[in-house]
Amino acid sequence: MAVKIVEAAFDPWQVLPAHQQSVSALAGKFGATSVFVGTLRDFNEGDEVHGMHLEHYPGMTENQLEKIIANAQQQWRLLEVLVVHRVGAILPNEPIVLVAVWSSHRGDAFDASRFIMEALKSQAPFWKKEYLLAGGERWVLNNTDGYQAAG
Amino acid sequence: MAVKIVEAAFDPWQVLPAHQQSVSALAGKFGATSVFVGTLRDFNEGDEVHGMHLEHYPGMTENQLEKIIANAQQQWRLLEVLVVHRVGAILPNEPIVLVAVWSSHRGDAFDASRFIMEALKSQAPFWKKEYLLAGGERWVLNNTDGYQAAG
Amino acid sequence: MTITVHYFASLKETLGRSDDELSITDAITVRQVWQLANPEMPLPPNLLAAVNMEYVELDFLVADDDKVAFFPPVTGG
Amino acid sequence: MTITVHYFASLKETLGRSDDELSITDAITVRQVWQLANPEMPLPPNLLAAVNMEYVELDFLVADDDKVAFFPPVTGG
Repeated sequence: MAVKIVEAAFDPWQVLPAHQQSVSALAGKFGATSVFVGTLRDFNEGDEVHGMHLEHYPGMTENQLEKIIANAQQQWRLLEVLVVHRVGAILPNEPIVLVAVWSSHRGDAFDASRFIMEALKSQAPFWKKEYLLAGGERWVLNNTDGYQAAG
Repeated sequence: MAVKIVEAAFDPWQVLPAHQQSVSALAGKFGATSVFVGTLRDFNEGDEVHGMHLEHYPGMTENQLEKIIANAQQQWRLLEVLVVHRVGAILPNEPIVLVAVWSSHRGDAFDASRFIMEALKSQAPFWKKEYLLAGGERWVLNNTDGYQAAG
Repeated sequence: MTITVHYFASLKETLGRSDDELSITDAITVRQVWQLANPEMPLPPNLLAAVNMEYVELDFLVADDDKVAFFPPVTGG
Repeated sequence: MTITVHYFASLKETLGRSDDELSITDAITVRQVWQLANPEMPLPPNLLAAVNMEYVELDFLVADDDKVAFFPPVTGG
């Protein structure tokens, strides 16, 4: 497994295949890759957003993400998991989070990627502050439930 | 939406960002991208596999995939859907299928990508023939249920 | 009227051909299309059928110029 | 014993500081750590707490050298 907290913009479609290539045990063995990418939109709750600052708790963030992945690995048969999360100043259209799961079978990959994403949203110590086009800034108060087509 | 049936090997991590870039309506609007890639393993049901032939029903395949996507678009709020599927001769480690869904919210993206993948597996007219390392070939008889961590 | 029949995958291999063309006088069902084209072979279990590239039940009535297709369970993805 | 306290995000802004260092004599709970560090301010609703980077309940007992953290609901991903 790999957990990366990054301060600069990253391209999930370069990071992901590079990681896949680097894990030699994957070759020929994975049949299913399930990937989620969260990207900053230019609007939220009816307001135009021109940027975001993402604060985190260094150390605890990595601990929590590793625990979440270990928990997923106990529930499903996974070959590899990669989580990348941005911190710092983020612009609209930039990826915030990448979760990628490799498995032999698609059921495991789908279930685990969603589990990791929901657990990350509720347990990993990140906090978002939005900068509004109309001026001003605000902390995002709560993550919504990903099972009800929100958030 | 876009449906592509391709005879040559494709790189999902190039096709996907290229498609995302080409859909100008996505910029700033999508918060969630859910992606599934199915890849040919070098083993199946206890046997080593050195290749596969994927047959399909040209015309009906595209029809069925477009219907499946339209069905998903009626159930969830989606901004864009891309489905790419290989046919012909395929080698281990080569991607077979790519399903990518862009949405404002992660619940829609997760639900729709899984729905499309399961519907594709049960309705799109593709048939796999495996070539075994020990010699011989065999048609894959049935797709398994993706909700029970198989297939 | 004329009906085109297509076979795919293992079914095509078993039959040793990929297409048939049938000339019929009365409206018949997809099941009867199979029986007419393959009088020696009972309907395979799990047989899937399509008419003009849409799935149909075996009692679907075919019309002139229809393309009927028979195939085993699909295994894509 | 000595306890380090960290505050994050909106809580840090509200308090106007990111850290405290407390010297205490008896074992106390995380709730008491808050009350000692912020006697003027009742516990915020939905407050989350961690000790040494693990989530804890507010009645968790802290020990010497522990790092206590207080923060609002998390909003990553």
